Amino acid sequence: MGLNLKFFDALKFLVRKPHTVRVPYEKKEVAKRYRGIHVNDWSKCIGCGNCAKICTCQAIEMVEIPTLEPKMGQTNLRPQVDYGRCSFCGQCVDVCPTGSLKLSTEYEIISSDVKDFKFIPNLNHDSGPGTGWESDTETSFLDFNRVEMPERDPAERKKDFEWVLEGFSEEEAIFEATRCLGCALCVQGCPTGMYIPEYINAIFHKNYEKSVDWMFVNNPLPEICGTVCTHRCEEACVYHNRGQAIQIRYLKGFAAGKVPDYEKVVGISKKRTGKKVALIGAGPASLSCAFYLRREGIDAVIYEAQEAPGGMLKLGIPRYRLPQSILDKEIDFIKKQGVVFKFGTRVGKDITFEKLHEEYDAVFIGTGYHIGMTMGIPGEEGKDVFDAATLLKDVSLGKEVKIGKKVLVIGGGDVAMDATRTALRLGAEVVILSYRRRYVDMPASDEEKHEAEAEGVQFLTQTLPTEIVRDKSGNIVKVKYVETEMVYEEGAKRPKPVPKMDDVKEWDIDTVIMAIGQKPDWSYLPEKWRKMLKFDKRMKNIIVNDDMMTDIEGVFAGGDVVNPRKDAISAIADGRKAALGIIKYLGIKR
Amino acid sequence: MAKIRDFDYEYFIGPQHPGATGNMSYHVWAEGDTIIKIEPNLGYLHRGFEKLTELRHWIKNFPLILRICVPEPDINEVLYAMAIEELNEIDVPERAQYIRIIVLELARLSAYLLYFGGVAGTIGLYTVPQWTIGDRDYILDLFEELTGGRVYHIYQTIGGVRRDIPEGFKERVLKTVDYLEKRLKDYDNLFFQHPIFEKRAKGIGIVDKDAALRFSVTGPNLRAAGVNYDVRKKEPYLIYDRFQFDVPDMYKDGDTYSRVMQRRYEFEESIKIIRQAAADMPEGPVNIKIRNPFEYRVKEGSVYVKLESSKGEYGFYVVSDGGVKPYRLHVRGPSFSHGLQLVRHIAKGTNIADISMILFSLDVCPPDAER
Amino acid sequence: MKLFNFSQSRSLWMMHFCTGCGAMEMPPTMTSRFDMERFGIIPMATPRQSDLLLITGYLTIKTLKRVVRAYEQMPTPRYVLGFGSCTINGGMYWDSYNVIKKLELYIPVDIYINGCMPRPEAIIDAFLKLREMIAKGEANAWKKYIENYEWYKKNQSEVFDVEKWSIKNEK
Amino acid sequence: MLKNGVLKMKNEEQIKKDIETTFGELVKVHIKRRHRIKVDAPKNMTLPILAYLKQRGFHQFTLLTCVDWIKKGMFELVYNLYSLDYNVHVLVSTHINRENESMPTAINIYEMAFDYEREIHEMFGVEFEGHPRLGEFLLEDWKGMPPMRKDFDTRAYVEEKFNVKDLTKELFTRKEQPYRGPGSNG
Repeated sequence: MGLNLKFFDALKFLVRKPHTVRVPYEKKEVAKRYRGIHVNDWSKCIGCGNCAKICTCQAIEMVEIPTLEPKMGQTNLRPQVDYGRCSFCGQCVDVCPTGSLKLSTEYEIISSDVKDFKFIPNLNHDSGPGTGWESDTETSFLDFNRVEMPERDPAERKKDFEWVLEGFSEEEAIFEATRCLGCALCVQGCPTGMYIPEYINAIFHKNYEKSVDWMFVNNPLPEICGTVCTHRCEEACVYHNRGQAIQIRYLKGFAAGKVPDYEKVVGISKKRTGKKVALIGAGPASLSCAFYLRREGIDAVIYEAQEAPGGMLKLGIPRYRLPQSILDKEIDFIKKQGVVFKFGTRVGKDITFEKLHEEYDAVFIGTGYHIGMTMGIPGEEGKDVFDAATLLKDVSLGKEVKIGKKVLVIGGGDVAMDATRTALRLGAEVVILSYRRRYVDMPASDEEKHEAEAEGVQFLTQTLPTEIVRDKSGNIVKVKYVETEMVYEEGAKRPKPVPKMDDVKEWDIDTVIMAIGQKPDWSYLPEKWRKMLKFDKRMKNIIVNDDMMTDIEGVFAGGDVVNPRKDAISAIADGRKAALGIIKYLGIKR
Repeated sequence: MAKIRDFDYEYFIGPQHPGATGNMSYHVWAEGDTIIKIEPNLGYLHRGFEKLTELRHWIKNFPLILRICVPEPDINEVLYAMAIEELNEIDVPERAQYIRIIVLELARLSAYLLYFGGVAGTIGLYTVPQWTIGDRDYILDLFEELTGGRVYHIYQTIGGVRRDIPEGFKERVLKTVDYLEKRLKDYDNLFFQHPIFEKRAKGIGIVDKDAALRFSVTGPNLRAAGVNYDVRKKEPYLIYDRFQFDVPDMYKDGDTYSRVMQRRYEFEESIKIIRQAAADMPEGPVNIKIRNPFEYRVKEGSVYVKLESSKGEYGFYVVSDGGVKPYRLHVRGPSFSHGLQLVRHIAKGTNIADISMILFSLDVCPPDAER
Repeated sequence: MKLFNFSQSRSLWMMHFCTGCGAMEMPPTMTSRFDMERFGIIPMATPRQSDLLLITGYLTIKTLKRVVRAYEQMPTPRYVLGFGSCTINGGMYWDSYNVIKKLELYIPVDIYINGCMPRPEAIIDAFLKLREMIAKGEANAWKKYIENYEWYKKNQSEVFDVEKWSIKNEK
Repeated sequence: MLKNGVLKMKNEEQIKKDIETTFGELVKVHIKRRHRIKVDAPKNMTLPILAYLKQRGFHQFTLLTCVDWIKKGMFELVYNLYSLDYNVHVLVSTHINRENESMPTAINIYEMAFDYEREIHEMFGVEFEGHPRLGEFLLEDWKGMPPMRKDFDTRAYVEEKFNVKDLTKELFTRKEQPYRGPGSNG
């Protein structure tokens, strides 16, 4: 009986449509997420090689593409995939920091030739956005969010000159150091080419001594750089493409801070060669140069016009950004190496340049840009108008500086930010920052802008002061200004600010600080020597060769007077390069 | 190749799939058509997984480890993730746990469908594999949609799953399990109540309770012998303790028929679990960030984790020395117990014609025994 | 000859020696969902009656010995289809001590499919391509085996002891 | 998994107490978590413990594995037993010297140890005294060092045996410069 029913049951299959997918006449749609053949968007790919590193089958090989130019944060390598190895797991996609790599929904390579299974993926097999195995910042293995540096409360910190940052805790530092993939693209961003992956890895292993040891290879001021560096490395970091770069700078500062005595790690050179070198200016370039000279047994004597070492590190950067303790620690260690400092000795006045050149085996010029420029608008002659460089220098040296309650700072660079925040700390109630271009055009780093804003600085962009109005007794009462508009010109890289001269407005101001740039001081060089040096077109920078030697035999130069980047880390890089050049010039074997 | 010595035969079954989902051969000595001795001969699929895992970072082992068991790869991934999570004391997000349950149970369904087809194939009911394996493809379609791969999913990661479920996926899962439940009735007519099957399978290849315990048999084979042991109930891993399901216990004979029917009823229970998991699934994240795959470390220690696969208790013994790579990983495949020692015991005295059905009904998977 | 090739291509009996993971996609290909019998391809249990040898994935050294033996038993013309990455360059098991890396060193291969493992659609496409090649008379890898027999034997003997295995020359 | 830790572990404590009282101080018993007990035993105590546990109802020989502690020069053998009644896994671990030390076979207590011991013998080269057939198991015609030992380099082996190149080379590494101390590096 049961069997009979089953017979009828079977009848229903007569009319049912067969579920066979009649490939190839009928296509079965592949799932959206299917992991097929690789697609690589070369415009996004930076050739960091993380895909090759994670591949469990060693299917990915990084091959050099001769037609590509390596750029900052980018190599000319591109992944080549061997489908004789690939297992289509998609981990390369999930680890790709830029999101250039994906697996498409195409899956077929059928061939009799083994060679067809190995190629460099590009957009050829792309199945379109939203299909295939893609990875965004959420689904990636990587964490695109950095550990933010803890800061003091803006309302509190603007009252004093103490350090605004609180520093990482060990836990935070190691958590951040974990993110480093070791791809070393950041090294290209660093002027002095520090061993960033190595020292971050040492931090990850809590081996701070090893970490500092790596830093000293090409930077004798690691903790200073770990506090105030312009961190170009972070712009080259692979995370920077889609998220926040690793806190390379603060990690460096953290590790250096964990080692109280560098002597134990780096040691003090006992070498003596009898050669001696004079260095003009005690800024980062000279410090770095002197350190590496002393490491090779060359006596280094630094001539400095001021009474304190550090150059712009000391005089330009306010103490709330770079505490005195850090400066002391690092410069003392350089002193310990046997570098001689002659403070209060202005070359050209207290000792002539010729004498230095005669007495010493080589001379290094690291005088920097320390003369502040002014705008040249009516009313700027007189009291209560400062240039930022002088103001910051006086504050740093502990001189008494009096400013008013309503301060106008002109400029948009880092120095301008320093000036605004210093003004706040000097007791100003209202600080206005005037900049002629847009907010995004400001050369100051984002974090300094944010910090200044948090402390209450008002940003008035696209404004141009035209006149400082004084009352009869000479006090400033007003500043007249006009607004500007941004005009794009054919062929120009960025829009130009054009002032709208017919609409003049005013601010109530009693102090003006101009932070519109600095220039070098060549007064110590006699005319004869100055002619022998070769300058660039704008008569600002000295041109040097690969060993940092100027056109005068035995005279080397570095820092702001040479390189256009004008930051501490470039100066340190120059100093080190010059030291190596001097060592080579003096014929000392290393 | 058979050598004739008087009335004894000596020959190999295999290595061409001797009623097992993989290459493996059984060296058989027979008298007439009665087997007097059987000796498993392995090594056709030994790839040295345990060695390979020691050479790779923790995360890199996910694409590798699941290849141990081809019919049901997900268990390997989940177990490996579970081992790491236990050693590192990671709390897996709720949603990921539910997704894992759905994946595991779908994998069990697909493995059982393959099993039904295989058993039926060994006794000549060739329509059954056409149906079951055809229907299994719908589960593979679901997997493809969810994980991006048909068979090898590589979907698990440390602390969760790699992607969230796509939109409308739950509905499609429910639709597919509804369909499969309906199809079970067709299978009943075609296979489970088929007189040929009943005649061929009843009383054949008996693994009684004593033998099952003696040879450390686990899983459905043990349950078909009347021992109610299911890891999901005894030591609930993931979140199995939240679901209402039964472990069928109406079959106690331990013969081939019981083993097949045991799985047929477990099939229904799995569908129940999937429905509950789909209904209860909370919103939220599906994984944790491991931050740096190349520096991911697992705390020093050793752990034995196990779960209930379609073939029995599947276990990983993982040793970590605190480094970026596993120090040792031992895979305890269920087939190591019921595919080797048990077969030596039960095959004696059986008919040659039945041996491949018996082997298939045990669900021997050589890859998990050999690795 | 053309007619012969054409007929050959329309009825491929494949030696069902499923060796690795790739075997897992064969059941769906063979059964109702994709149904490769539409193309006259059916599995065959003995090498002596089959035309097509599928190497569905990795081969351990122990399996390779059986594969070579099976291959040599097959009548010519015989075709070999390499499935998945493992047969091309070792695939997942590129550093495994027990798995061979390049199949073409040991037996000649007519056509490869990539994938780990290949989808049924890709398998069917590969069958169709092979059919086309046979019809055109291009699938001649088996001739290579006879011509370069010594070379193949040398490669085989590097990974296993041929003497002990006594594989007979079936030329 | 963590939540299991807070539940009462009656069975586990009972077994721990029993083993400790039966075998004395030489045997160290740790409850690792719920359902898992690890027993560290000296070599000569291992088999008696297995026999004792079998008698206590630990019917399931879940696995036997070996860990190569190459730095210590030891093999760790782990016998994993399970009891349905107690619902507990006991992992009995013992250490033997890497070279020239054998272990008595457990097949007289647990039949299931037969194949496990064959595997361990083949993969690690551990000798099991009294085992009737320690021969080829998974590998065929294997010559040389057992592959699962830590000092067996599978990539070098593959390079030589299968004539493949560049396996040991990482395909992408940063060109690391030798570190020569501060200031001395160009």
